[in-house]
Amino acid sequence: MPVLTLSKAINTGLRQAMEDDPKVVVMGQDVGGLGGVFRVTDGLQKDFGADRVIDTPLAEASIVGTAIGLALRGYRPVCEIQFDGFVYPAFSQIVSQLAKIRARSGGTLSVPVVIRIPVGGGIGAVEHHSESNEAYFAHTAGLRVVCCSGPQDAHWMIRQALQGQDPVIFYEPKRRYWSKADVADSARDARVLPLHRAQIVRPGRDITLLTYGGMVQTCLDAAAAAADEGRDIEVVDLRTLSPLDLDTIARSVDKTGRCVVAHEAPTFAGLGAEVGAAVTERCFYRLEAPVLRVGGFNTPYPPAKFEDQYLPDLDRVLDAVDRSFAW
Amino acid sequence: MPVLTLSKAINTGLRQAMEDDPKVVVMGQDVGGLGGVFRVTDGLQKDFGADRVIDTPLAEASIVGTAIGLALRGYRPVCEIQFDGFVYPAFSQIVSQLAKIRARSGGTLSVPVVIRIPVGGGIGAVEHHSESNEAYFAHTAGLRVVCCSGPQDAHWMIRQALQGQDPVIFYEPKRRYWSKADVADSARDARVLPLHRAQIVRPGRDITLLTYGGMVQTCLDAAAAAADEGRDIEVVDLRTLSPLDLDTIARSVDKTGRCVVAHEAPTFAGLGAEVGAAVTERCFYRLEAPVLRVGGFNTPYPPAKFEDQYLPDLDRVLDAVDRSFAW
Amino acid sequence: MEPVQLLDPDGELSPHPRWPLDVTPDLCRDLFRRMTLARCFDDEALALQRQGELGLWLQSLGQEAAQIGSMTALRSDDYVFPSYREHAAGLVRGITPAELLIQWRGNAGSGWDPSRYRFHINTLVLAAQLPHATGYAMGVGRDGTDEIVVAYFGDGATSQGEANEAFNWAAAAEVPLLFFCQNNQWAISTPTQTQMRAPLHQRARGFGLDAHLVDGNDVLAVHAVTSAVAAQIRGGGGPALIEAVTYRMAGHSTSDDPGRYRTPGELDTWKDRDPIARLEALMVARGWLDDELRQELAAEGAALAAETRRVCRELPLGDMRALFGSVLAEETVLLTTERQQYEALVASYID
Amino acid sequence: MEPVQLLDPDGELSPHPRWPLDVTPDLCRDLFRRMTLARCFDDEALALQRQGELGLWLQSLGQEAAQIGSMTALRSDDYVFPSYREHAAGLVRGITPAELLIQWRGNAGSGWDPSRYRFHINTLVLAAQLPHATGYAMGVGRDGTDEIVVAYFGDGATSQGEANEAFNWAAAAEVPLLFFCQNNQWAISTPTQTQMRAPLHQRARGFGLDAHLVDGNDVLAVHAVTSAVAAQIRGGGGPALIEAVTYRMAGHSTSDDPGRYRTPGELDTWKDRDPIARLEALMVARGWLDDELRQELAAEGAALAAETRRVCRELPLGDMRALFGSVLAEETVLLTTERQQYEALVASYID
Ligand SMILES: Cc1ncc(C[n+]2csc(CCOP(=O)(O)OP(=O)(O)O)c2C)c(N)n1
Ligand SMILES: Cc1ncc(C[n+]2csc(CCOP(=O)(O)OP(=O)(O)O)c2C)c(N)n1
Ligand SMILES: [Mg+2]
Ligand SMILES: [Mg+2]
Repeated sequence: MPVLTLSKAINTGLRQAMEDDPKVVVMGQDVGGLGGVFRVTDGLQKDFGADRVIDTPLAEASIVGTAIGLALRGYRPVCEIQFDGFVYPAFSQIVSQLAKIRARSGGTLSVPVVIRIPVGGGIGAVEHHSESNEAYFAHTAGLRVVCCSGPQDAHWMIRQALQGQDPVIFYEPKRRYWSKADVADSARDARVLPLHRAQIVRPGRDITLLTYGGMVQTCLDAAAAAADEGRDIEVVDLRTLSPLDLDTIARSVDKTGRCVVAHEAPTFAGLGAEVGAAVTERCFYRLEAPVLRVGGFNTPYPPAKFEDQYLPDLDRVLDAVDRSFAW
Repeated sequence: MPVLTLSKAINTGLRQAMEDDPKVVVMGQDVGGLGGVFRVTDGLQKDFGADRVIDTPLAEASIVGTAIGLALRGYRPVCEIQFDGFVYPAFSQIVSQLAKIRARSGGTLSVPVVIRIPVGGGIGAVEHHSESNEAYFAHTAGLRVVCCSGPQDAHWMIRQALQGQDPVIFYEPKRRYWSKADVADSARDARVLPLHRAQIVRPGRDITLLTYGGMVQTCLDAAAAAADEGRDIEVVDLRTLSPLDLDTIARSVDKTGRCVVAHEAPTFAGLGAEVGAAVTERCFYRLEAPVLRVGGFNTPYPPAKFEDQYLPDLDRVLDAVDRSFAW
Repeated sequence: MEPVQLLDPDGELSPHPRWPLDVTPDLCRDLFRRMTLARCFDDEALALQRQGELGLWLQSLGQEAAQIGSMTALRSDDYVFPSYREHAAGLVRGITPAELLIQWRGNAGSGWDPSRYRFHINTLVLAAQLPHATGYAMGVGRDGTDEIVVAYFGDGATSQGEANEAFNWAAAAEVPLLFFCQNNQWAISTPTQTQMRAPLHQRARGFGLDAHLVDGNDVLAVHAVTSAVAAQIRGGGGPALIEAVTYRMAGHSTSDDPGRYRTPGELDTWKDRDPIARLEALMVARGWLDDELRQELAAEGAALAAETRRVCRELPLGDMRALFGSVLAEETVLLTTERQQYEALVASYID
Repeated sequence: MEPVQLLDPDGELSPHPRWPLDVTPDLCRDLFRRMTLARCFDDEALALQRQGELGLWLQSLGQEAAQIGSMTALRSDDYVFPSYREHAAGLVRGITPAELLIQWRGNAGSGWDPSRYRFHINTLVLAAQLPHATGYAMGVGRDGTDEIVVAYFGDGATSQGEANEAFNWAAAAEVPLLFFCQNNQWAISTPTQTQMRAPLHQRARGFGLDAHLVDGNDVLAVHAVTSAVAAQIRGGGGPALIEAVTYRMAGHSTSDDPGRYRTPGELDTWKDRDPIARLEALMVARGWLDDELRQELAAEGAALAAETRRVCRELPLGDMRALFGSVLAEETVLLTTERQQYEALVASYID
């Protein structure tokens, strides 16, 4: 495949899924003629029709709720939530219905709904447009939660999400929508990993840096900078947030003996807490310092002019790395 | 004061707050004539009138939303959410409005809304009536989250919650509503702690057992059982979930060197993860075993006949204690 | 606007020009039988709860006509989304007492296979099933088949955002969906006038739904109106709403104490409008209800009650371990670990 | 039902029996001046965004009559809940350009003191302000004062559950609240007919709200209807809704590309209904708009534009450290720790 932007990589992934499975329908606000505010569904309505690419009324609870109904009828809806901060009106449908219907039916009912959420900050947006709410859904039993960080994963992960029988919260890092990379054109390509596998995106000996989504690039940059100072950081892209791929994670920490986890969301009760607690249980005797967390501050996401200070950057990541070594 | 049930202790706390402050209004489903399904507001409408004890339409989003409006107007609403599983329709109002209005207004606007939520299992209820969703709100910057475990705290904590300027999520453990205890009748009574203070409810030397709400009694029972085997467990009632009282917690773990955290909610990305990660950072060199977590399984809350197996009981708590010592 | 009524509280039948119904002995006997048996079942379930055999029970007492009059007007392949009080409706589809009771005994999350009965599992989160029904109906429309979808809900549920989103969405998308509201006057202790200022059928019309008000205690009126409206939806007429005026003759649930908020007098007024007595009066007057049929029904009712009691006590209790495998299509490593820890712990008790 | 109109697109004035208005030169000059200046401000803000001085801008272009006609009909102590496009409305209350711009420059979460202007901060989560307005109005009712509360929102927001919950709640609780919908035909790329099947004013009546449809590009009609409805609410008449038919002449926001979903022809039709040109035609015909006034206004507009540009560039940027103290009334230990770590890190860069 040619080099694609992350936005286009999902677009082609959706297109492929729609061609492979006539039951796949895309729905959300402005996903049709406009192609979505991030153009992820660009051209799909033109090619698959308004019955399969549905411009919905402006009601998130019902976007998810009707998707559940469509899934019960045998369809595979992919819902687009326009921005992370607007998924909350659908929270009850996601947490009490989507996540629980299988268990409530004793495992007999499947509701394979995929909810796409452009996530995180870094694009200078106004309030409610830069939220990182993955911890809410990771804590919700009955959901699978994944987050892509680049075009290759974005394309294949959305296709994999549309092949399973479970609901999937699919995060797309806004600030990476326009970053480009080559995308494998066959599922047999070695770069195509299983959906619930973490990936070592930069091998290293000295310390494990766990992250996902928009922060992966930040952490790679940090690792590059640290390398100049002779510090060899292993960067792991979690990719799957629920379930976590603890085997890959623990293997890395057992090797390095140190661990920092970085994400955009506030650290308090964030996903980094789970990662830290789990890693500590798995690698207790091996850890030379506690798992340190770098994240957004425990405040609402700030106005755009402050986001560079709010979002963990190279300096804050390396500061945590330094603190780990100084422990 | 006489011995009161937890339900009655909150009832008298609300009554006192309403007498002290004419701006306090109680609102929710069936809180008036019925006095709430758990009778927490029993008699209040009779004595304070339908303008201050408001039977609302059946719409949680608007119960919280109108409470925000009332708070902006200078009132102090106390919202009752009938059962934990029904707070989700109000999630957007709580997370995007209630929690953020102060920050969005640069710290100038106060919305002192208290949201009372009967929480957790153990009463043989049907689906959605036994949820433990504190982690969602603890992860939400801009909220204070507390959980009482007995009548004394219930009475004073609700009064303290109604004195601050911030939104408070106030959890009431359903299965303890009818447990009785003596309640201090003066704020100067030594038993009346600040709202955001954890409490050592059973001092011990060997290991720290952190918990809150309905699990406090379970953990005290576990401690008593362990005592027979000569194991001295210190039980700490967290009381405040956000912010956490890490000083009290760390002091205890520094003393014992071991820590188990127990709650009803699923452990994955639950509050125990935050406690574990934070304690590990604070007490790294002192810990002789990783902080172990005991919680509900990572499944939706099961049908009533299974809740005894689902909820962490004395055996599962002690099993974790044993594993900690065996580490 | 007066609710559509064919049969008045005294059993007087007066045909309605707009809602014709061929009132045959067989139709009346069938409806009478179903309502009588539903009530026997409901009574027995109540008794079972009082004796501790069920954790909770929400009676359909008084709402038999609304549920049975409407369900019998549907085609067997029309897909139904109940709320949680639709036992009488479920019986019409042949759902067994055991299947209806197991959730309330606390043995399982739900009791029956929705695809088998074309009757979805209960939804206890108020109004949450209305967007589901709307989406399911979108699917029916896309499949081009001629089933319709029916969603039951109560007066209180109509205050929920999701209910109104569904009214609006269904109208805008013109899906084959019938919203059926049982306005039983109460939402636990909250009367309808606290929920809304204008009647629901008026609100529904405001959304662009075809809406009708019917005497929900008149099984013939409910049957006639639902039959006609269902046919209209099936014919491509778009979504509609029926508001059935009825009454919750029991408490909200076995945990409720209605004495705290409503007068005995109110209950008495509604007892005079009892849906079963009303049809009985008509049948007696027409000589459609002889002793033989009465005895037959009494026997059938007693058998159903006995059967209900028997199966309730024998309801299977699954294995906790199955829970871990019912969360996701494939058990995750975390779930497997937890299951194994759980199994090990249980095993450790044995020795 | 035809929207109430006093002034047709060509500036022909025809009095409306039901909605009397004393159309004086002063009234027209005041409304014309406000609309003209609001558009100057809007144009300048757009230019500033294009030049990178603002992160985002949502134009009120074309909606000046709806906002100004209604705001000028309120009492200065009536409390207003805007959505996010109500710049013209804010100007009526004297909110300054700097205060209106700072949020969009990204320097602050909101720009003005709501208690000072009786104009709440913007709410960007669609319809979330409607329950707030309902609750605020409950408070007004309890305080027994005679202000009313007004909430602005768009056509798209009406699909949200919270909007409909508020319509229902406000009607049931009979609070002194005016819902004001600017139906500008679009919600980003979604046309009104995708949102709803029946017009909003009809839906509102279904909830039991007194509802009216008005030509939102006719500032005199909006002013007349809002004045009368506000008086009625103030007099204890209960909540009401006004649907103003207008048009979003610009894209949804500066990030939007309307060319993708609407035709130039559509825009042209609406340009012929421009709210300012229409009033201008009337004033010219009546000789109420002489060159002197035109020059005066041109100068005032140019001054406002210059002022807007100047203050925008000089908008203060607070200190990141203040963020930690703005989350809760008292900074928690966690926030203090984070602030100190942050300060230490910043300090470490300096040396
Ligand atoms: C979202 C939500 N909030 C609250 C409840 C608690 N609750 C259960 S039934 C009920 C009353 C429902 O009344 P109505 O809709 O009229 O149905 P009915 O019980 O009268 O059949 C309430 C408040 C719930 N189940 N779901
Ligand atoms: C709950 C929610 N969902 C989605 C959005 C994204 N969004 C912002 S404005 C908008 C369109 C709103 O249209 P309308 O209500 O008609 O107001 P208008 O912009 O036309 O003034 C959308 C979808 C949002 N702000 N809030
Ligand atoms: Mg009811
Ligand atoms: Mg609009």
